[in-house]
Amino acid sequence: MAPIRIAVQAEPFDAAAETERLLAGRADIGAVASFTGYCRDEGGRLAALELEHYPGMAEAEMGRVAADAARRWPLLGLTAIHRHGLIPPGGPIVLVLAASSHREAAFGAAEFVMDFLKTRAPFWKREHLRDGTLGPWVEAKDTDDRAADRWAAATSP
Amino acid sequence: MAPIRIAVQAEPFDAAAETERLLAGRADIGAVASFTGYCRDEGGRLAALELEHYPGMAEAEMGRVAADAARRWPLLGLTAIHRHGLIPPGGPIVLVLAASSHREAAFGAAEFVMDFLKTRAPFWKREHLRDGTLGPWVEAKDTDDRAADRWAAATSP
Amino acid sequence: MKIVYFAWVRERVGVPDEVVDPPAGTDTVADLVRWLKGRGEGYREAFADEAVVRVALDHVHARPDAPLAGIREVAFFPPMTGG
Amino acid sequence: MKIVYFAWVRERVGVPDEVVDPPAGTDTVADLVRWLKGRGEGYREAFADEAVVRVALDHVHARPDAPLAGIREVAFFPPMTGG
Repeated sequence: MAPIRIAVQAEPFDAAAETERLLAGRADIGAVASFTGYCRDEGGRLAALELEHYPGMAEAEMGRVAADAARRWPLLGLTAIHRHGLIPPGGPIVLVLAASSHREAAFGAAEFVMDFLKTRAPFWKREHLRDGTLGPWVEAKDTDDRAADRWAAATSP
Repeated sequence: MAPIRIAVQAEPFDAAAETERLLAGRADIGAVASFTGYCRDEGGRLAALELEHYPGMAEAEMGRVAADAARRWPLLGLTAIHRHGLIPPGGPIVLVLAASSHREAAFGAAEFVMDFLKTRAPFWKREHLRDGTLGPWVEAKDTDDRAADRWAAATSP
Repeated sequence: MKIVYFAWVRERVGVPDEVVDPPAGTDTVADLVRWLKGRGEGYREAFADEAVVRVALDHVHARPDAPLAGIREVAFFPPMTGG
Repeated sequence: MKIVYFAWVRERVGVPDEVVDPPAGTDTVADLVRWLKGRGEGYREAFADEAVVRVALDHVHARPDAPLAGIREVAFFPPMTGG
Protein backbone atom coordinates (compact mmCIF):
# COMPACT_ATOMS: atom_id res chain seq x y z
CA MET A 1 0.00 0.00 0.00
CA ALA A 2 1.25 3.48 -0.86
CA PRO A 3 2.37 5.81 1.96
CA ILE A 4 -0.66 7.95 2.77
CA ARG A 5 -0.46 11.30 4.55
CA ILE A 6 -3.62 13.05 5.77
CA ALA A 7 -3.72 16.40 7.55
CA VAL A 8 -6.44 18.78 8.73
CA GLN A 9 -4.99 22.09 9.85
CA ALA A 10 -5.66 25.82 10.20
CA GLU A 11 -2.29 26.98 8.85
CA PRO A 12 -1.44 27.10 5.12
CA PHE A 13 0.34 24.13 3.55
CA ASP A 14 3.52 24.13 1.48
CA ALA A 15 2.85 22.22 -1.73
CA ALA A 16 6.53 22.18 -2.72
CA ALA A 17 7.60 20.76 0.66
CA GLU A 18 4.81 18.18 0.51
CA THR A 19 5.93 17.11 -2.97
CA GLU A 20 9.54 16.80 -1.74
CA ARG A 21 8.31 14.63 1.12
CA LEU A 22 6.56 12.29 -1.37
CA LEU A 23 9.63 12.02 -3.60
CA ALA A 24 12.28 11.80 -0.87
CA GLY A 25 14.73 8.94 -1.24
CA ARG A 26 13.05 7.22 -4.17
CA ALA A 27 13.53 7.23 -7.94
CA ASP A 28 10.64 4.99 -9.01
CA ILE A 29 8.11 7.85 -9.15
CA GLY A 30 7.50 8.96 -12.74
CA ALA A 31 4.42 11.09 -12.21
CA VAL A 32 2.96 13.41 -9.59
CA ALA A 33 -0.48 14.88 -10.17
CA SER A 34 -1.55 17.60 -7.79
CA PHE A 35 -4.60 19.68 -7.11
CA THR A 36 -4.86 22.85 -5.06
CA GLY A 37 -8.21 24.46 -4.29
CA TYR A 38 -8.25 28.19 -3.52
CA CYS A 39 -10.74 30.64 -2.01
CA ARG A 40 -12.22 32.79 -4.82
CA ASP A 41 -13.28 36.37 -4.14
CA GLU A 42 -16.55 35.85 -6.08
CA GLY A 43 -16.20 39.07 -8.02
CA GLY A 44 -15.04 41.06 -4.98
CA ARG A 45 -18.07 40.14 -2.85
CA LEU A 46 -16.16 37.88 -0.47
CA ALA A 47 -13.95 38.90 2.49
CA ALA A 48 -13.21 35.28 3.45
CA LEU A 49 -14.52 31.75 3.54
CA GLU A 50 -15.02 30.18 6.93
CA LEU A 51 -14.47 26.43 6.96
CA GLU A 52 -16.11 24.53 9.78
CA HIS A 53 -15.12 20.89 10.21
CA TYR A 54 -15.82 17.84 12.35
CA PRO A 55 -12.53 17.12 14.14
CA GLY A 56 -11.70 13.43 14.18
CA MET A 57 -14.20 12.45 11.51
CA ALA A 58 -12.59 14.81 8.94
CA GLU A 59 -9.25 13.00 9.24
CA ALA A 60 -10.93 9.58 9.35
CA GLU A 61 -13.06 10.17 6.26
CA MET A 62 -10.14 11.65 4.29
CA GLY A 63 -8.13 8.58 5.26
CA ARG A 64 -10.89 6.27 3.99
CA VAL A 65 -11.09 8.12 0.66
CA ALA A 66 -7.30 7.98 0.30
CA ALA A 67 -7.22 4.25 1.11
CA ASP A 68 -9.94 3.66 -1.52
CA ALA A 69 -7.80 5.48 -4.10
CA ALA A 70 -4.71 3.48 -3.12
CA ARG A 71 -6.63 0.23 -3.65
CA ARG A 72 -7.91 1.44 -7.01
CA TRP A 73 -4.65 2.69 -8.56
CA PRO A 74 -1.01 1.56 -8.26
CA LEU A 75 0.15 4.56 -6.22
CA LEU A 76 3.57 5.27 -4.75
CA GLY A 77 2.31 8.00 -2.44
CA LEU A 78 -0.81 10.01 -1.66
CA THR A 79 -1.16 13.21 0.36
CA ALA A 80 -4.36 15.08 1.23
CA ILE A 81 -4.39 18.24 3.35
CA HIS A 82 -7.51 20.27 4.13
CA ARG A 83 -7.55 23.56 6.00
CA HIS A 84 -10.21 24.89 8.37
CA GLY A 85 -10.90 28.33 9.82
CA LEU A 86 -11.02 31.67 7.99
CA ILE A 87 -9.41 31.69 4.56
CA PRO A 88 -9.09 34.95 2.58
CA PRO A 89 -9.54 35.17 -1.21
CA GLY A 90 -6.52 33.69 -2.96
CA GLY A 91 -5.72 31.51 0.04
CA PRO A 92 -5.29 27.76 -0.44
CA ILE A 93 -7.96 25.45 1.03
CA VAL A 94 -7.11 21.93 -0.05
CA LEU A 95 -4.13 20.06 -1.49
CA VAL A 96 -4.08 16.59 -3.02
CA LEU A 97 -0.90 14.97 -4.36
CA ALA A 98 -0.83 11.55 -6.01
CA ALA A 99 2.43 9.86 -7.04
CA SER A 100 2.76 6.85 -9.31
CA SER A 101 5.03 5.34 -11.95
CA HIS A 102 2.73 6.58 -14.69
CA ARG A 103 0.51 9.58 -15.24
CA GLU A 104 -2.85 7.81 -15.68
CA ALA A 105 -2.80 6.51 -12.09
CA ALA A 106 -1.59 9.84 -10.68
CA PHE A 107 -4.28 11.88 -12.44
CA GLY A 108 -7.01 9.32 -11.74
CA ALA A 109 -6.26 9.11 -8.04
CA ALA A 110 -5.99 12.90 -7.58
CA GLU A 111 -9.37 13.46 -9.27
CA PHE A 112 -10.98 10.61 -7.36
CA VAL A 113 -9.76 11.93 -4.01
CA MET A 114 -10.96 15.47 -4.80
CA ASP A 115 -14.40 14.26 -5.92
CA PHE A 116 -14.91 12.28 -2.72
CA LEU A 117 -13.41 14.91 -0.39
CA LYS A 118 -16.02 17.30 -1.76
CA THR A 119 -18.96 14.99 -1.11
CA ARG A 120 -17.83 12.91 1.91
CA ALA A 121 -15.32 14.84 4.06
CA PRO A 122 -17.14 16.74 6.85
CA PHE A 123 -16.31 20.37 6.03
CA TRP A 124 -18.78 23.21 5.57
CA LYS A 125 -18.11 26.57 3.95
CA ARG A 126 -19.69 29.84 4.96
CA GLU A 127 -19.19 33.18 3.27
CA HIS A 128 -17.96 36.28 5.10
CA LEU A 129 -18.85 39.29 2.98
CA ARG A 130 -16.88 42.44 2.24
CA ASP A 131 -19.64 44.60 3.72
CA GLY A 132 -18.91 43.04 7.13
CA THR A 133 -21.95 40.79 7.25
CA LEU A 134 -22.03 37.03 7.55
CA GLY A 135 -23.19 35.42 4.31
CA PRO A 136 -25.01 32.12 3.88
CA TRP A 137 -23.63 28.63 4.25
CA VAL A 138 -22.49 27.46 0.84
CA GLU A 139 -24.94 24.98 -0.64
CA ALA A 140 -23.81 21.57 -1.84
CA LYS A 141 -23.75 21.24 -5.61
CA ASP A 142 -25.45 18.49 -7.57
CA THR A 143 -22.49 18.54 -9.93
CA ASP A 144 -20.25 17.42 -7.05
CA ASP A 145 -22.49 14.43 -6.35
CA ARG A 146 -22.45 13.54 -10.04
CA ALA A 147 -18.67 13.89 -10.17
CA ALA A 148 -18.34 11.43 -7.27
CA ASP A 149 -20.98 9.07 -8.70
CA ARG A 150 -19.15 8.64 -12.00
CA TRP A 151 -16.45 6.56 -10.23
CA ALA A 152 -19.01 3.92 -9.30
CA ALA A 153 -19.90 3.56 -13.01
CA ALA A 154 -16.28 3.55 -14.19
CA THR A 155 -14.56 0.21 -14.54
CA SER A 156 -11.78 -0.17 -12.01
CA PRO A 157 -8.46 0.15 -13.89
CA MET B 1 -8.15 33.50 -23.82
CA ALA B 2 -6.20 32.38 -20.77
CA PRO B 3 -2.57 33.54 -20.32
CA ILE B 4 -0.42 30.75 -21.74
CA ARG B 5 3.23 30.25 -20.84
CA ILE B 6 5.38 27.75 -22.76
CA ALA B 7 9.04 27.03 -22.08
CA VAL B 8 11.61 24.53 -23.37
CA GLN B 9 14.78 24.61 -21.30
CA ALA B 10 17.74 22.56 -20.05
CA GLU B 11 17.60 23.80 -16.46
CA PRO B 12 15.13 22.48 -13.85
CA PHE B 13 11.87 24.37 -13.30
CA ASP B 14 10.42 25.63 -10.03
CA ALA B 15 6.84 24.40 -9.77
CA ALA B 16 6.07 26.59 -6.75
CA ALA B 17 7.33 29.74 -8.49
CA GLU B 18 5.40 28.82 -11.64
CA THR B 19 2.23 28.39 -9.58
CA GLU B 20 2.78 31.76 -7.90
CA ARG B 21 3.19 33.33 -11.34
CA LEU B 22 -0.19 31.90 -12.43
CA LEU B 23 -1.95 33.12 -9.30
CA ALA B 24 -0.27 36.53 -9.01
CA GLY B 25 -2.63 39.45 -8.58
CA ARG B 26 -5.88 37.54 -9.06
CA ALA B 27 -8.45 35.98 -6.74
CA ASP B 28 -10.77 34.39 -9.30
CA ILE B 29 -8.77 31.16 -9.53
CA GLY B 30 -10.41 28.39 -7.52
CA ALA B 31 -8.46 25.42 -8.83
CA VAL B 32 -4.97 24.60 -10.04
CA ALA B 33 -4.25 21.12 -11.34
CA SER B 34 -0.64 20.28 -11.96
CA PHE B 35 1.38 17.45 -13.34
CA THR B 36 5.10 16.82 -13.00
CA GLY B 37 6.83 14.02 -14.88
CA TYR B 38 10.08 12.66 -13.44
CA CYS B 39 12.90 10.47 -14.71
CA ARG B 40 12.57 6.99 -13.16
CA ASP B 41 15.65 4.88 -12.44
CA GLU B 42 13.99 1.76 -13.93
CA GLY B 43 14.99 -0.45 -11.06
CA GLY B 44 18.51 1.00 -10.85
CA ARG B 45 19.31 0.30 -14.51
CA LEU B 46 19.29 3.96 -15.59
CA ALA B 47 22.03 6.57 -15.11
CA ALA B 48 20.08 9.29 -16.93
CA LEU B 49 17.58 10.01 -19.65
CA GLU B 50 18.77 12.10 -22.57
CA LEU B 51 16.04 14.25 -24.10
CA GLU B 52 16.61 15.38 -27.66
CA HIS B 53 14.24 18.00 -29.03
CA TYR B 54 13.50 19.98 -32.17
CA PRO B 55 14.16 23.63 -31.23
CA GLY B 56 11.49 25.93 -32.52
CA MET B 57 8.97 23.24 -33.34
CA ALA B 58 8.93 22.00 -29.70
CA GLU B 59 7.78 25.42 -28.47
CA ALA B 60 5.38 25.85 -31.42
CA GLU B 61 3.70 22.47 -30.95
CA MET B 62 3.41 22.91 -27.17
CA GLY B 63 1.80 26.28 -27.84
CA ARG B 64 -0.71 24.72 -30.24
CA VAL B 65 -1.63 22.03 -27.71
CA ALA B 66 -2.03 24.66 -24.97
CA ALA B 67 -4.19 26.85 -27.23
CA ASP B 68 -6.40 23.83 -28.02
CA ALA B 69 -6.86 23.23 -24.28
CA ALA B 70 -7.69 26.91 -23.68
CA ARG B 71 -10.39 26.73 -26.38
CA ARG B 72 -11.81 23.55 -24.88
CA TRP B 73 -11.98 24.56 -21.19
CA PRO B 74 -12.63 27.90 -19.43
CA LEU B 75 -9.06 28.37 -18.19
CA LEU B 76 -7.57 31.28 -16.25
CA GLY B 77 -3.99 30.28 -16.97
CA LEU B 78 -1.95 27.46 -18.48
CA THR B 79 1.77 26.73 -18.17
CA ALA B 80 3.74 23.97 -19.88
CA ILE B 81 7.50 23.55 -19.42
CA HIS B 82 9.55 20.75 -20.95
CA ARG B 83 13.24 20.13 -20.30
CA HIS B 84 15.85 18.78 -22.68
CA GLY B 85 19.36 17.40 -22.19
CA LEU B 86 20.53 14.85 -19.62
CA ILE B 87 18.17 14.27 -16.70
CA PRO B 88 19.18 11.99 -13.80
CA PRO B 89 16.75 9.63 -12.02
CA GLY B 90 14.43 11.63 -9.77
CA GLY B 91 14.91 14.74 -11.89
CA PRO B 92 11.83 16.56 -13.25
CA ILE B 93 11.20 16.43 -17.01
CA VAL B 94 7.89 18.15 -17.65
CA LEU B 95 5.51 20.46 -15.79
CA VAL B 96 1.93 21.34 -16.71
CA LEU B 97 -0.19 23.72 -14.63
CA ALA B 98 -3.83 24.52 -15.44
CA ALA B 99 -5.80 27.17 -13.52
CA SER B 100 -9.55 27.66 -13.62
CA SER B 101 -12.48 28.69 -11.43
CA HIS B 102 -13.44 25.04 -10.96
CA ARG B 103 -11.60 21.76 -10.69
CA GLU B 104 -13.16 19.91 -13.64
CA ALA B 105 -11.65 22.35 -16.15
CA ALA B 106 -8.26 22.41 -14.38
CA PHE B 107 -7.96 18.60 -14.27
CA GLY B 108 -9.31 18.16 -17.80
CA ALA B 109 -6.93 20.68 -19.34
CA ALA B 110 -3.86 19.36 -17.48
CA GLU B 111 -4.57 15.77 -18.62
CA PHE B 112 -5.31 16.88 -22.17
CA VAL B 113 -2.07 18.86 -22.43
CA MET B 114 -0.02 15.94 -21.05
CA ASP B 115 -1.63 13.43 -23.43
CA PHE B 116 -0.87 15.61 -26.46
CA LEU B 117 2.62 16.66 -25.32
CA LYS B 118 3.46 12.96 -25.19
CA THR B 119 2.26 12.22 -28.72
CA ARG B 120 2.81 15.53 -30.57
CA ALA B 121 5.63 17.56 -29.00
CA PRO B 122 8.95 16.76 -30.76
CA PHE B 123 11.00 15.26 -27.92
CA TRP B 124 12.80 11.92 -27.96
CA LYS B 125 14.13 10.03 -24.95
CA ARG B 126 17.21 7.85 -24.92
CA GLU B 127 18.49 5.80 -22.01
CA HIS B 128 21.99 6.20 -20.56
CA LEU B 129 22.73 3.07 -18.54
CA ARG B 130 24.49 2.68 -15.19
CA ASP B 131 27.08 0.41 -16.78
CA GLY B 132 28.29 3.37 -18.85
CA THR B 133 26.76 2.28 -22.15
CA LEU B 134 24.25 4.13 -24.25
CA GLY B 135 20.88 2.40 -24.17
CA PRO B 136 18.21 2.39 -26.86
CA TRP B 137 15.90 5.20 -27.88
CA VAL B 138 12.69 4.85 -25.88
CA GLU B 139 9.89 3.47 -28.05
CA ALA B 140 6.58 5.28 -28.34
CA LYS B 141 3.76 3.56 -26.49
CA ASP B 142 0.44 2.61 -28.04
CA THR B 143 -1.18 3.55 -24.73
CA ASP B 144 -0.05 7.15 -25.27
CA ASP B 145 -1.70 7.27 -28.69
CA ARG B 146 -4.88 5.83 -27.20
CA ALA B 147 -4.79 8.37 -24.34
CA ALA B 148 -4.57 11.19 -26.88
CA ASP B 149 -7.22 9.66 -29.13
CA ARG B 150 -9.85 9.54 -26.37
CA TRP B 151 -10.16 13.34 -26.48
CA ALA B 152 -11.42 13.19 -30.06
CA ALA B 153 -14.20 10.84 -28.94
CA ALA B 154 -15.07 12.84 -25.81
CA THR B 155 -17.79 15.45 -26.09
CA SER B 156 -16.40 18.93 -25.69
CA PRO B 157 -17.49 20.22 -22.23
CA MET C 1 -25.08 9.26 24.12
CA LYS C 2 -23.35 12.38 22.84
CA ILE C 3 -24.79 14.30 19.90
CA VAL C 4 -22.77 16.87 17.93
CA TYR C 5 -24.15 19.35 15.40
CA PHE C 6 -22.42 21.26 12.61
CA ALA C 7 -23.00 24.29 10.37
CA TRP C 8 -26.65 25.37 10.03
CA VAL C 9 -27.90 22.29 11.88
CA ARG C 10 -25.83 23.48 14.87
CA GLU C 11 -27.16 27.03 14.53
CA ARG C 12 -30.78 25.93 14.44
CA VAL C 13 -30.44 23.50 17.37
CA GLY C 14 -28.63 26.23 19.31
CA VAL C 15 -25.84 24.12 20.85
CA PRO C 16 -22.73 22.51 19.32
CA ASP C 17 -23.14 19.31 21.31
CA GLU C 18 -25.11 17.73 24.11
CA VAL C 19 -25.45 14.49 26.02
CA VAL C 20 -28.92 13.00 25.73
CA ASP C 21 -30.75 10.05 27.22
CA PRO C 22 -33.50 9.14 24.76
CA PRO C 23 -36.26 6.78 25.91
CA ALA C 24 -36.29 3.03 25.36
CA GLY C 25 -37.39 2.22 21.83
CA THR C 26 -35.05 4.82 20.29
CA ASP C 27 -33.32 2.17 18.24
CA THR C 28 -32.36 3.87 14.98
CA VAL C 29 -31.19 7.25 13.73
CA ALA C 30 -34.73 7.92 12.48
CA ASP C 31 -36.12 7.19 15.97
CA LEU C 32 -33.60 9.62 17.47
CA VAL C 33 -34.54 12.37 15.00
CA ARG C 34 -38.24 11.89 15.81
CA TRP C 35 -37.53 12.19 19.53
CA LEU C 36 -35.28 15.27 19.03
CA LYS C 37 -38.01 17.04 17.02
CA GLY C 38 -40.25 16.79 20.08
CA ARG C 39 -37.73 18.72 22.16
CA GLY C 40 -38.40 22.20 20.75
CA GLU C 41 -38.69 24.63 17.89
CA GLY C 42 -34.93 24.71 17.11
CA TYR C 43 -34.82 20.96 16.62
CA ARG C 44 -37.93 21.05 14.44
CA GLU C 45 -36.28 23.71 12.25
CA ALA C 46 -33.01 21.80 12.07
CA PHE C 47 -34.73 18.62 10.96
CA ALA C 48 -37.53 20.25 8.95
CA ASP C 49 -36.26 18.51 5.83
CA GLU C 50 -35.00 15.20 7.16
CA ALA C 51 -33.85 14.07 3.73
CA VAL C 52 -31.28 16.89 3.66
CA VAL C 53 -29.66 16.40 7.08
CA ARG C 54 -26.78 13.89 7.10
CA VAL C 55 -25.77 11.69 10.01
CA ALA C 56 -22.56 10.02 11.13
CA LEU C 57 -22.21 7.38 13.85
CA ASP C 58 -18.83 7.33 15.61
CA HIS C 59 -17.25 9.28 12.70
CA VAL C 60 -18.70 7.10 9.92
CA HIS C 61 -21.45 8.21 7.51
CA ALA C 62 -24.72 6.38 8.18
CA ARG C 63 -28.34 6.19 6.99
CA PRO C 64 -31.58 6.91 8.89
CA ASP C 65 -32.30 3.22 9.46
CA ALA C 66 -28.87 2.58 11.04
CA PRO C 67 -29.12 1.12 14.60
CA LEU C 68 -27.80 3.17 17.53
CA ALA C 69 -26.84 0.22 19.74
CA GLY C 70 -23.26 0.64 21.01
CA ILE C 71 -22.82 4.09 19.41
CA ARG C 72 -21.10 6.74 21.53
CA GLU C 73 -21.29 9.80 19.27
CA VAL C 74 -24.00 10.78 16.79
CA ALA C 75 -23.38 13.74 14.47
CA PHE C 76 -25.95 15.69 12.44
CA PHE C 77 -24.88 18.11 9.71
CA PRO C 78 -25.80 19.53 6.27
CA PRO C 79 -24.40 18.09 3.04
CA MET C 80 -20.66 18.64 2.94
CA THR C 81 -19.19 21.60 1.04
CA GLY C 82 -15.45 21.25 1.60
CA GLY C 83 -12.74 20.75 -0.97
CA MET D 1 15.35 23.18 -49.07
CA LYS D 2 16.74 22.35 -45.63
CA ILE D 3 16.17 18.92 -44.10
CA VAL D 4 16.67 18.20 -40.39
CA TYR D 5 16.76 14.77 -38.76
CA PHE D 6 16.23 13.73 -35.15
CA ALA D 7 16.93 10.76 -32.84
CA TRP D 8 17.50 7.44 -34.63
CA VAL D 9 16.54 8.89 -38.01
CA ARG D 10 19.44 11.36 -37.55
CA GLU D 11 21.79 8.57 -36.48
CA ARG D 12 20.95 6.40 -39.50
CA VAL D 13 21.17 9.24 -42.02
CA GLY D 14 24.46 10.29 -40.43
CA VAL D 15 23.96 14.07 -40.39
CA PRO D 16 21.72 16.31 -38.25
CA ASP D 17 20.76 18.53 -41.18
CA GLU D 18 21.54 19.21 -44.81
CA VAL D 19 20.49 21.45 -47.68
CA VAL D 20 19.22 19.46 -50.67
CA ASP D 21 18.11 20.25 -54.18
CA PRO D 22 15.79 17.43 -55.24
CA PRO D 23 14.88 17.11 -58.94
CA ALA D 24 11.76 18.55 -60.55
CA GLY D 25 8.76 16.35 -59.83
CA THR D 26 9.59 16.04 -56.12
CA ASP D 27 6.24 17.50 -55.20
CA THR D 28 5.25 15.76 -51.97
CA VAL D 29 6.84 14.42 -48.79
CA ALA D 30 6.51 10.89 -50.23
CA ASP D 31 8.37 11.98 -53.39
CA LEU D 32 11.16 13.44 -51.24
CA VAL D 33 11.48 10.24 -49.19
CA ARG D 34 11.69 8.17 -52.39
CA TRP D 35 14.48 10.44 -53.70
CA LEU D 36 16.35 10.39 -50.36
CA LYS D 37 16.29 6.57 -50.28
CA GLY D 38 18.22 6.59 -53.55
CA ARG D 39 21.04 8.58 -51.96
CA GLY D 40 22.60 5.77 -49.93
CA GLU D 41 22.44 2.98 -47.38
CA GLY D 42 21.93 5.28 -44.35
CA TYR D 43 18.86 6.86 -45.92
CA ARG D 44 17.47 3.45 -46.86
CA GLU D 45 17.89 2.31 -43.23
CA ALA D 46 16.35 5.48 -41.86
CA PHE D 47 13.29 5.16 -44.07
CA ALA D 48 13.11 1.33 -44.10
CA ASP D 49 9.69 1.51 -42.44
CA GLU D 50 8.19 4.63 -43.98
CA ALA D 51 5.01 4.25 -41.94
CA VAL D 52 6.99 4.80 -38.72
CA VAL D 53 8.95 7.92 -39.65
CA ARG D 54 7.13 11.19 -38.96
CA VAL D 55 7.50 14.42 -40.89
CA ALA D 56 7.02 18.09 -40.10
CA LEU D 57 6.95 20.94 -42.62
CA ASP D 58 8.10 24.31 -41.27
CA HIS D 59 7.50 23.10 -37.67
CA VAL D 60 4.02 21.66 -38.29
CA HIS D 61 3.21 17.92 -38.36
CA ALA D 62 2.36 16.73 -41.88
CA ARG D 63 1.44 13.59 -43.82
CA PRO D 64 3.29 11.83 -46.67
CA ASP D 65 0.98 13.33 -49.31
CA ALA D 66 1.58 16.92 -48.12
CA PRO D 67 2.93 19.21 -50.91
CA LEU D 68 6.41 20.67 -50.50
CA ALA D 69 5.79 23.87 -52.48
CA GLY D 70 6.94 26.92 -50.50
CA ILE D 71 8.35 24.84 -47.61
CA ARG D 72 11.71 25.96 -46.21
CA GLU D 73 12.40 23.25 -43.62
CA VAL D 74 11.46 19.56 -43.70
CA ALA D 75 12.02 17.46 -40.56
CA PHE D 76 12.07 13.66 -40.27
CA PHE D 77 11.97 11.92 -36.90
CA PRO D 78 10.66 8.86 -34.99
CA PRO D 79 7.38 8.90 -33.06
CA MET D 80 7.68 11.34 -30.16
CA THR D 81 8.53 10.06 -26.68
CA GLY D 82 8.62 13.22 -24.57
CA GLY D 83 6.45 14.16 -21.62
